[in-house]
Amino acid sequence: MRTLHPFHGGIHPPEHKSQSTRQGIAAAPLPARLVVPLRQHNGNPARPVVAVGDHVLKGQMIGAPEGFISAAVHAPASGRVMAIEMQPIPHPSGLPDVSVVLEPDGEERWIERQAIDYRAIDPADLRNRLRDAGVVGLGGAVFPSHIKLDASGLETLVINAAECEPYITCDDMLMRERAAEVVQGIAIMQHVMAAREVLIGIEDNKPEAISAMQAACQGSGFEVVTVPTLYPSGSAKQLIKLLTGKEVPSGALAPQVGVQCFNVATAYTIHRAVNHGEPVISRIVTLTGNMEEPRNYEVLIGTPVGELVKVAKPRADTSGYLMGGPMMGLPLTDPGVPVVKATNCIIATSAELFPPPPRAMPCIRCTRCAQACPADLQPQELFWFAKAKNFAKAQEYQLFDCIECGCCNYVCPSHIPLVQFYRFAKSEIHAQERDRKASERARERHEFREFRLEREKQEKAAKHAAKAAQAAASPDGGSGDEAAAKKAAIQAAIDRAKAKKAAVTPQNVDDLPPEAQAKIDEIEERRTHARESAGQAAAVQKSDEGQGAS
Amino acid sequence: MNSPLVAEKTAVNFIMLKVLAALLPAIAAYVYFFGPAILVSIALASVTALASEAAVLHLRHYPLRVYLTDGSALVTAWLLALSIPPLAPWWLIVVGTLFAILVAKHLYGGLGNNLFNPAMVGFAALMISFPSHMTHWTAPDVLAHSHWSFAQQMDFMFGGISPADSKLDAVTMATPLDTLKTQLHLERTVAEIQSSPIFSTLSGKGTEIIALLYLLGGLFLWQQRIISWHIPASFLAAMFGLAGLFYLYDPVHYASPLFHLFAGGTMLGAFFIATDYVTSPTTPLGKLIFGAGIGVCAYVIRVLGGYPDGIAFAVLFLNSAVPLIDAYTQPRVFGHAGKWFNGRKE
Amino acid sequence: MLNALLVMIGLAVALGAVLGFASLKFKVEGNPLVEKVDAILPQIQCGQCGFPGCKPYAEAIASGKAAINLCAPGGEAVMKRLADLLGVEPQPLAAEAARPKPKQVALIDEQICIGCTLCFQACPVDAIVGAAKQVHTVLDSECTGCELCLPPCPVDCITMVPVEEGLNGWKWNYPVYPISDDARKDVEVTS
Amino acid sequence: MENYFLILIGTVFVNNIVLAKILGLCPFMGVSKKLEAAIGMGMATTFVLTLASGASYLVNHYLLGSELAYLRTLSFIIVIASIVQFTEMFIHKTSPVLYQVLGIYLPLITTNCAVLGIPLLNVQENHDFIQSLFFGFGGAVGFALVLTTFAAMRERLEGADVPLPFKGSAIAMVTAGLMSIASMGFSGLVK
Repeated sequence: MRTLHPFHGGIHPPEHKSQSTRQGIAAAPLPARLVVPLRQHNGNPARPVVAVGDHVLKGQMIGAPEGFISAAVHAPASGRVMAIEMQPIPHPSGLPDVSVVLEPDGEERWIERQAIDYRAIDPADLRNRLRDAGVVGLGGAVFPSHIKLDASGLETLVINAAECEPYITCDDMLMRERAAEVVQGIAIMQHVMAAREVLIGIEDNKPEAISAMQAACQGSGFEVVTVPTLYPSGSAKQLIKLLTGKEVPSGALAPQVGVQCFNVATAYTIHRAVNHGEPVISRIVTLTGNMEEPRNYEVLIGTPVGELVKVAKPRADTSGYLMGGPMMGLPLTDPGVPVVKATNCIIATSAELFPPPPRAMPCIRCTRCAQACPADLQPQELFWFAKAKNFAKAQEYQLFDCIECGCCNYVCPSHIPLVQFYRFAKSEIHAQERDRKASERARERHEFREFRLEREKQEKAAKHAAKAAQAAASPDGGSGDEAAAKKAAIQAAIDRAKAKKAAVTPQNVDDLPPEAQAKIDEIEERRTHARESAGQAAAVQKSDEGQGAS
Repeated sequence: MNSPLVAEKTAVNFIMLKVLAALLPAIAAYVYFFGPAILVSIALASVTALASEAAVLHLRHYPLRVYLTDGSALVTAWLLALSIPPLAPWWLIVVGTLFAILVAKHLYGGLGNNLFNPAMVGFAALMISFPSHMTHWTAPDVLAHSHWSFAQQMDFMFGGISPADSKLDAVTMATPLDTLKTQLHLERTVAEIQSSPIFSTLSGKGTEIIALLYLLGGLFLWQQRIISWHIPASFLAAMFGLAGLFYLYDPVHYASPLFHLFAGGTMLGAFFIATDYVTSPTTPLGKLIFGAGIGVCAYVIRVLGGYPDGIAFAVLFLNSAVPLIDAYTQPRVFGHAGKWFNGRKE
Repeated sequence: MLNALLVMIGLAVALGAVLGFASLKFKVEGNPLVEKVDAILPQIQCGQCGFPGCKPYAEAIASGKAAINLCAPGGEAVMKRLADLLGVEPQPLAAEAARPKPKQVALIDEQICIGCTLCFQACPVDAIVGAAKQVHTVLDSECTGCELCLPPCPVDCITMVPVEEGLNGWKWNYPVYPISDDARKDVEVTS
Repeated sequence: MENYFLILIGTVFVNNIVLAKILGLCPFMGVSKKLEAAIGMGMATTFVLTLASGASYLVNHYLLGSELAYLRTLSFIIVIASIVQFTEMFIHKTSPVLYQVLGIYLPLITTNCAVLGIPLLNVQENHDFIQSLFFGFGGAVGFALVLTTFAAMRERLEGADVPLPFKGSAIAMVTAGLMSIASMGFSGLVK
């Protein structure tokens, strides 16, 4: 039995998991329309590689990864591209984003699928293939997996199968039914990262999944670790601490302490991508909450939520839908938003299941939140600063170590929307940071401009000085016609100029005090004007000489 | 609506009601030993507190029902009433409660915003302004020279009228702490003084039972996770330790540490006053410092200082240090190396 | 009497000597505060504070010659941070600076532009590109929205367009946290 | 030894210069908005006060004696002013931000009645040189301690829902009053 290293805090919200595990995973029906957002992962959104009107095959890439932190997006079904346009996406802002709208033709014709022998190819190549297969973390953070896999000589590979949020059972059902395939996916990860040990953390409220995984892990050397049910043990850093005792340093990534953590569903998609050549075009979604037939479904990415929920028969008093769990999920404002790679659960809400919180009271500093915080923060202080918009202080108290798990909110006797305050403060600080960067750039550009103007001024001055010398050399510029006289005059002028230069130059050109520079500029100005009327040129030049010598 | 959408069944008034409930056994003992006048004091303080709170809430356009039922004003009122002498005239209670609720609580913005414990601010203000009224403690019934009926007690509280056949002096006496202090000045030893009938095994007759019941109530709050162990434990430990040192040094002139734990307001202070959420530190280390600070200051004031008991002043003194303590005792945050102080790494 | 005079003179001379020595020993070169103030200013270089750019304003603040409430683009936030840095009481924004403006960028109507180059001479951050007799264009990413290019344009072809809120710049609102029933107060809190 | 200890305890807690003697309220109210500034001010005052106590003892004892006692206040002020000036130059050189944060209050230490009050109390209570130093140091530490706790409280109050008429200095004064009440508990501790 492995010794666990409990993290601080945590809560036990009612689980509500049993209702959606009574039946196995079913396939959701093919919807009439698929809306596939191009931004389904952290990093740069994918670049569309199909045009409106194109016919695409199931699994065909429709969005190519753009840059390093990005992943591909694929057609979930064969059909026609109806539009590439702004469509509502699951995002707290409710703002739309670029999506590819597909009309499935119902034929479900696949692209040519090719399994990869992952032991035979270079890991870097394998990672690129995973990027092109659109493999991202399916636990909710949707970070492109190929980047996380880029760490070799790992001490521990942690597979996150804790699934600590209430209601959600998609990972549980996945492990119960497809444990062998999950384990094959884990084997690929272990191979790529050369991990010394593999720990699979599962909360003890999923005995069926634990025994299925234990059976599948026979002989593989992977260890299934049963962890106590405690929200948020499914948070990557908390799970790593729980299983290995190592704390991932703030602001750093797990490989720094020799650990990497993947969601169990990600392992499954890696297996599908590598051993079957299937990109990520579907995922298992728990439909639960206020529904007659809560159940897990294998759902095509892009299926509109409003259409999907019908299979689970939401009750009449359903007031809305929640994407994700009740602790960290996103209430959907528009039922038209599609299922994306991050969608693990759709909960139908009702006033009875999720009553609105009572009126918020002032914070009484009871520190229940601090006792519940899995990041060892002092939520009451963070709230105090965020409320007063004292963002600098909030940052000093390590606001950015908050994982927004909602534990503080859950236990607050004053019913303060704490997490909202942290989200607000974080986004304000990010905005300030953006502004600061912008102003930094503006300052640089402004300073460069000042430098440029100064340089141009000096160049101009230098040019004028040269011109002055030239003008001195030809006192009567363009008007002379008596060649001999002119030549003599020129010679005389050259001599004069040379003499003058010898006397004057060191003082005037080498280091110019600003006043002198201004004076010269002024004179230059006058002279350019003067030269236009050739007759006055000589007189002007004379005065110039007089001044120049002074 | 935003996540999280679920919450524990809890509320501010649940907490406050549990605090009030934990006081009940001690109040029952109080009635047994000192007569039912204390109930009138508590009721008067409660009414004053609620009425003044309602007035402020109304002025500030705050919802009356929400804040009057939060129970915090009641806790303040009860603690104040339990801290002042049981036969205190009605205006003393009213003035103290008004000062506590209006100045200490609502000038700062009401619930959750005050820096000082309102009940103790009220108590200290009364102690400074009306010292003679604040030191007239009724003797426990078992010791009193004469007994006033409930009606007579009410006459005194509301009219200042003593019964014809007995003066106030007949029903009051110095508290054990007070007796100890004044008698020690008369060059008597602790042992001699404690042989007087007002003393019992632990501290004073009657008062020690009440102190024990405060302790019991406090343990109930701890068991209910309303309060953490840090403040009471460090408070009592510091007082016990300091009193023990003095006792070991000179047992003739310093009372035993056990006496100090059960005398005066120690138990009430340790479990009900010092543990007030709003005015105590939030970090575990801060709580320990805070509790120990109160223990030390209270002992120093009650034994070496000018006032008979030091709990209120010690609590207020340490209240003022709470923001500073909080700022410098922030615990290590997940994923950070070492402790950090006020935003800077150590 | 003489004693008194001698004592006072002696004191004056001795202390004067100490201070004189200190003033040489602890002489301060420049004012490092300017950099700190400048770092807070938004660097829009709009000159609405009455100083020709952010740096001069920073210098004026650091030397105590200018109030901290003159920066219009920075608004309340910058004023508060300045107050924080300098340890002075926050002040309400000066009247000219108090109008909050949405973030905006200049847009040149290429149908009208005659390529006179006057606007890019006015641009403090070189965000307008083009050459004489050619249509000019504003670099959106560099434009600070200072409006300094508007007045010089002889054909009024420059307009300011607000920057639309996108997913990258989106911010959470101040949470709904009603403590009082006072409608006015809630508005103040949520705004 | 016990004597010095009692002086320290007495000046820090019992006869606290701010809470019991109500001296030095100007910097107490002025430089308590930020904890950092308060700590700086506390240290500056500690430095100045200790030095001023010692220097004024020397001036009083060796220069003035009893015959020139009428020059006491005058010469103390000169000595203190010079020490403050010296400190100001020193801080300006070593910590410009602290210099800016202390702002007007640094020169104001000169007129901080605490700084004049302590040397005068020293004379009044016939302290010897070491006692004067301890008295000055203790008084200053008491001042610094109260100033820091007060600053931390005011930082907390920033976020408090204080009614509008009491916001800012008003509630700070109330707080100072309540702190004073709290410190009255120590009265009678040291004669």
